[in-house]
Amino acid sequence: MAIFTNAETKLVVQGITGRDGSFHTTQMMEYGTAVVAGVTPGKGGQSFKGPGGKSVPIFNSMDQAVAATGANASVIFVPPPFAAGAIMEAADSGVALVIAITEGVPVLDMARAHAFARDRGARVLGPNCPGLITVGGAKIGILPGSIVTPGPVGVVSRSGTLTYEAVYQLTSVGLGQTTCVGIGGDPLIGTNFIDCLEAFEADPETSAVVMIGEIGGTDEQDAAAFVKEHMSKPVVGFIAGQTAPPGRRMGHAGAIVSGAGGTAAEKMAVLEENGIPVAKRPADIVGLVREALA
Amino acid sequence: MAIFTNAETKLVVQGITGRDGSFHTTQMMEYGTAVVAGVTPGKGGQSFKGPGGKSVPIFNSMDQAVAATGANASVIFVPPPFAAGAIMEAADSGVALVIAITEGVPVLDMARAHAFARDRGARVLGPNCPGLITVGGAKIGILPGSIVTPGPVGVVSRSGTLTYEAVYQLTSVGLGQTTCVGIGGDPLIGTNFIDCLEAFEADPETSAVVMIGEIGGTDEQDAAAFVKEHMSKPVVGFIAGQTAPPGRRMGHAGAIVSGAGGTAAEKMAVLEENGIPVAKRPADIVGLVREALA
Amino acid sequence: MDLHEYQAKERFRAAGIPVPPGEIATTPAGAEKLAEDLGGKVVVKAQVHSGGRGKAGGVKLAANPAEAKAHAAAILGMEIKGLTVHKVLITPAEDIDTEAYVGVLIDRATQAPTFIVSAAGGIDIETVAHETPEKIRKLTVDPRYGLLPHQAYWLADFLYDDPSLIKQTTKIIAQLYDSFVNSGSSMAEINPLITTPSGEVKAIDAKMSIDDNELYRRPEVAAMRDSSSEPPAETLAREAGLSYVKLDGDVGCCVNGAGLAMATMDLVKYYGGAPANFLDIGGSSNPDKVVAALEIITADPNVKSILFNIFGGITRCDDVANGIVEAMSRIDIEQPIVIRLTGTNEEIALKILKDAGFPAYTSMDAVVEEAVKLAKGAEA
Amino acid sequence: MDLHEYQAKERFRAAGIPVPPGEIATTPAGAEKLAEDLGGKVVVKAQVHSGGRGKAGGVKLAANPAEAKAHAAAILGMEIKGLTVHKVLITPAEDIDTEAYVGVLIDRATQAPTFIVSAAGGIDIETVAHETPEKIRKLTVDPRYGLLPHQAYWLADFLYDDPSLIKQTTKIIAQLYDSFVNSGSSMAEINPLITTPSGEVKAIDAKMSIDDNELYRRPEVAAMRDSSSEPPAETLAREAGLSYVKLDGDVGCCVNGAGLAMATMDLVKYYGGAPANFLDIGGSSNPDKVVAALEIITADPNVKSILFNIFGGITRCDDVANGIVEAMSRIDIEQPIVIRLTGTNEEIALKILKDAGFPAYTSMDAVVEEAVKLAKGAEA
Repeated sequence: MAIFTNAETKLVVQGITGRDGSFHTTQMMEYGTAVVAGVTPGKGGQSFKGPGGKSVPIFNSMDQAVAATGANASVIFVPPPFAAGAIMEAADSGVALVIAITEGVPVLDMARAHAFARDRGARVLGPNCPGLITVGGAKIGILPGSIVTPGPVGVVSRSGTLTYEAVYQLTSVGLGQTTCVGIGGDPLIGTNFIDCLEAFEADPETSAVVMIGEIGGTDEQDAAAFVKEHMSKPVVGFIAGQTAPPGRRMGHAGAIVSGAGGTAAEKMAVLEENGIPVAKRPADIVGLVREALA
Repeated sequence: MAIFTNAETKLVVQGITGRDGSFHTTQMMEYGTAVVAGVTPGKGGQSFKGPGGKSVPIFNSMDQAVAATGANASVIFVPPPFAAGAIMEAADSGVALVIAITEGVPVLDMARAHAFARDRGARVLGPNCPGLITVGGAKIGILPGSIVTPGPVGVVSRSGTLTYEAVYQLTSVGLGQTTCVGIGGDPLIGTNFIDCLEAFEADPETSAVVMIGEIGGTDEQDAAAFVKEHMSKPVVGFIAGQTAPPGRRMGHAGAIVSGAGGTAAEKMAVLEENGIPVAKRPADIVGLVREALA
Repeated sequence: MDLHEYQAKERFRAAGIPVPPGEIATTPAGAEKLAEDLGGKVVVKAQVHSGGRGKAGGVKLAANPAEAKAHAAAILGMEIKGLTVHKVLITPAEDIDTEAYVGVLIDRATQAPTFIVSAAGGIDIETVAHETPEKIRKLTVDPRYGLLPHQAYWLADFLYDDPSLIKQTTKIIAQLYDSFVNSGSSMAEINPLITTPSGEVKAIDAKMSIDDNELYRRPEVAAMRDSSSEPPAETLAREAGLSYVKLDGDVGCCVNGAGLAMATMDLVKYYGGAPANFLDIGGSSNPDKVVAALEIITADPNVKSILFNIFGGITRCDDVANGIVEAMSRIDIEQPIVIRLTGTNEEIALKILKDAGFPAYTSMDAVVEEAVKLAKGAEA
Repeated sequence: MDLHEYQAKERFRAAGIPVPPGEIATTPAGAEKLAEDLGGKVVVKAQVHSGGRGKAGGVKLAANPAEAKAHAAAILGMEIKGLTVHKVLITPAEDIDTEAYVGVLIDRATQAPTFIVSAAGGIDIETVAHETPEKIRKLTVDPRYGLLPHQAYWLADFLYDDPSLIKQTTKIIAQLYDSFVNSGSSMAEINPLITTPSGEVKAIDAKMSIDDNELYRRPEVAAMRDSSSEPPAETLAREAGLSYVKLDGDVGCCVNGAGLAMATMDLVKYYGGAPANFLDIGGSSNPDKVVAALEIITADPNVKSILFNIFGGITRCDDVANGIVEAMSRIDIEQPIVIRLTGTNEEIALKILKDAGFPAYTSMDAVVEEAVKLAKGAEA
């Protein structure tokens, strides 16, 4: 098993005919993800040519795709002006999991879209996230399938390539993963650290969790309190942005130290206080995980 | 007992210092209603002089009034531009019952206000309604206290003076009432016939119900189906507007026959089909109630 | 308040909906000139607040400006369901491939704006809904979110197969919703929404009803009221703060409260008469309102008798009685008047009325029966 | 994107918020003229995207136009936290009774716009929130409903006792929310919101940050960007589609991904060095982006060595390596460059780089250590 996805996951790709959507659909199918449908308004009735001669039907809308295929998850590659609408469409269609890869979605759009998804009972991952990969199962999003290997470690991160780095180092020493989740770097994200930690705690195959945070907000601090109170499994932390100056956005819209709050030093201290060993550099993650599993 | 109100009802009057608000506050207090607070923004700290030397504290806002007095119901006499806001303020303050007397509230404002009240779990009665009177208990709104008398009949109506007429005739022959509810003549009302019928069915003191409908919409038809399926107590009906021409609004914003739907004839037929005897004229209500109670 | 077609089209155009050009003419010569400007082949459309204009001969196709002039001459001044046509809209004749219906109104059951669309446009949507409900798609708009893009698409997708038509219509539906909300509307519809042989989607008829309760905050919409298009009595009633609807009978009714007013009309019929009107004077005992009500009722030449049915309620009956007596002293009325007054202080009220010489009753049935008898007596 | 005070005030004025008049001067003479127009006694305020203007001497009260001229002369050209002042706002000096704080921003925890108000205005709100949280009132706005009237009242009621001040402020708070939403803002604040001895409430300072993701649909806001007020390197980076933040160190960093870029900076410090910048080149292998990144990094005179840290991920490493090699062929660089490339096809990539003469690594630690050593060597 793993978190958020399983053997029953049937995926729709929203924006399947776009440049990113089509490229990553192929990647996901090559990894073995059950991509059952694509959605591009106006292209209903066409089909997407996947790897190995597989063909994916394209629909005009999520309701048509879900009605025809029984899909229960969607991944969103549509451009920013339409991304919040696509998330609401997905939530309205009844899928349980909506993974929004799109970067650059206006935050006020997301405030509404998140409220809508909550009203509809759908889990949103992202936006502006790399998605997730359940090792040996479904890969949804843009995480590279080549760097993971099966094993007992859950990984959750606000970052993309920094996650790859951490996973790559784990894999290179033989520490495999259950699920790797990128929750995204935006200020308003649908699934946060606590949601993932809770799921990893419940997942019988996960024995330890790596949590990769960064400056901005208090998600890591809240997660640390959650770990202390509710988790039996060991968690290892890393925080990026120790050298980031206050008041400046570091790439991610959410990665900004506002006034006195949200610094890396504060987060690292709070993690340690709550019993979460914090790696000083990415290369130290492997050692801490080994200790945790020992 | 009775419906929607009881001995624990503690009422706030929103717009207590206005012409209608102050007049009806006095009337309600004279009837015995526990008016515990008034709200008029900017007049907090003043007090309202009620009958018999009683004084009612005035607050700037509903949250202050509820915090200070433990009020659990409110009645709204504020002008139309502010009425939907007052309903949402009341629902937000935690009162369970919000009775909106104000006539002329824009319907799109009410669509939002009703959604908000549902989200907050507050019952709204009205707007554009005369309120309710629990005979011998609380009178909330503008129904004249002089025409009611205690007894076993519940009355629910979309109309004001037509309700007075029916209640007056019941009282004049000694058929007393439990609670008389005016649900209001607007297209979007918070509490409909079915809500009231359900409450009367559950109220041990009510033995029969008079339901006074009018043209427009399908509330009466829906109520008739409810009566047939869910009620053990007898219901007597009356429908106003048999002579109303199609497409014209008869005073109430909701009293309009649209195309083929919502005529009095249709409603009367549906009531009869569902076992509800329909009075041909107001004077026949008394006789039908007597038969029902026999 | 209903808008004329040309006014609804102005609102729609402002929201970006593709609506063909069109101008108003009030004379045949004006219609001819406009037809010339629009290229000759036009439609001449009566602007009245009434359905069934087409069947009544109020919509005509003109092949050239001379024909437009002739049609305008025939239509201007025409009566359609009691309303006189003062204006015609001159608009180019369009080539039509298909006709659909798109409308949005406030739905009581869901307490929200609700869209109805159908590919069977150009005809009465209620008939379609009743006889072939499978040709209708309905959508409730959650007022907390407004119309969402995928919902507009879902509606458009029901109407057409062609992606370009769906795309255009998705946009039009979103624009219609904006116009609906921004106009303070209770109903807005495009019927028909056409497609042309060149693949364009256009609104060639438009209807909009404004929620009267919105007018105070939408002066630009309130300014669209066209009093010339409604019966003068209704204009007077509105200005006096009364609800009045003219009917075809001969018993004038003056009642406080809409429900009681309807029940009074019904009781007139029950006793074999016919009500001349619906009139709700509200809860006030203000003599000015009573005077206005009586002026409106007596201006109707059909009225043979007048009945008051007042339930005192909170307002004290003696105040109302005094108001009626004072009002009566200010105008002359030929028709017999009978008055029923009951509720708080009714005894004092009845005495006031009797002293002033008016037949006064406490029973609704009695006063209605008497008013019907008086009207019949006047006929005989 | 941060707005200048005068720009935020324009947005606020458009929403109806009472903001005193004010104009921008770019020369001392212009400041003098504006001070004359405004009645003499004015405040001269540096327009830079930085807090702490007051402490830095960027805000001065002038008793007369001559003083305004002198202050403007001192302030124009001044550097505040590395930013040069090109504009001053000249605005009348106000009589102040009380100073409050009113702000709205996007709150991560509630995923909604959140208001913060405090009667302790004029000073840093975070300090107030931290030291005296009882002086703060917070309100989460449900994005499904927007700011409701009673919520605006609840906030205003926390600031004042006087009904007139509460009423004015309730309106200002509602207008601030409208301005926040209609500007596509992530933060809008009035600090201080003052009351005057005559009982008026006014916004005399204004801050607004725009969500960059909103700019595409708000051209009127996007047009407010003042490139002259930001370091030229950041303008270049933005135009090239790169995320760049200048820092004070000497190791230039070029990384793909924001999280990895931060971790790389941190690792530079871990090995005893100091990063010269944050720079995220994104996932592309486009040589143009690499060229732009190198131009920006090398324009910083502090930079002594340059390191690339690229995790191939979905993008193939050989593509990225080819991009780097091509970019290098297009510009001349004095500083030593070390490159780490790992992920898909890394062996091919390393060969490409070595063939082109660049030291190539697969370990992040090794490349960072080397870059720090090179920077220190250059110093020695």
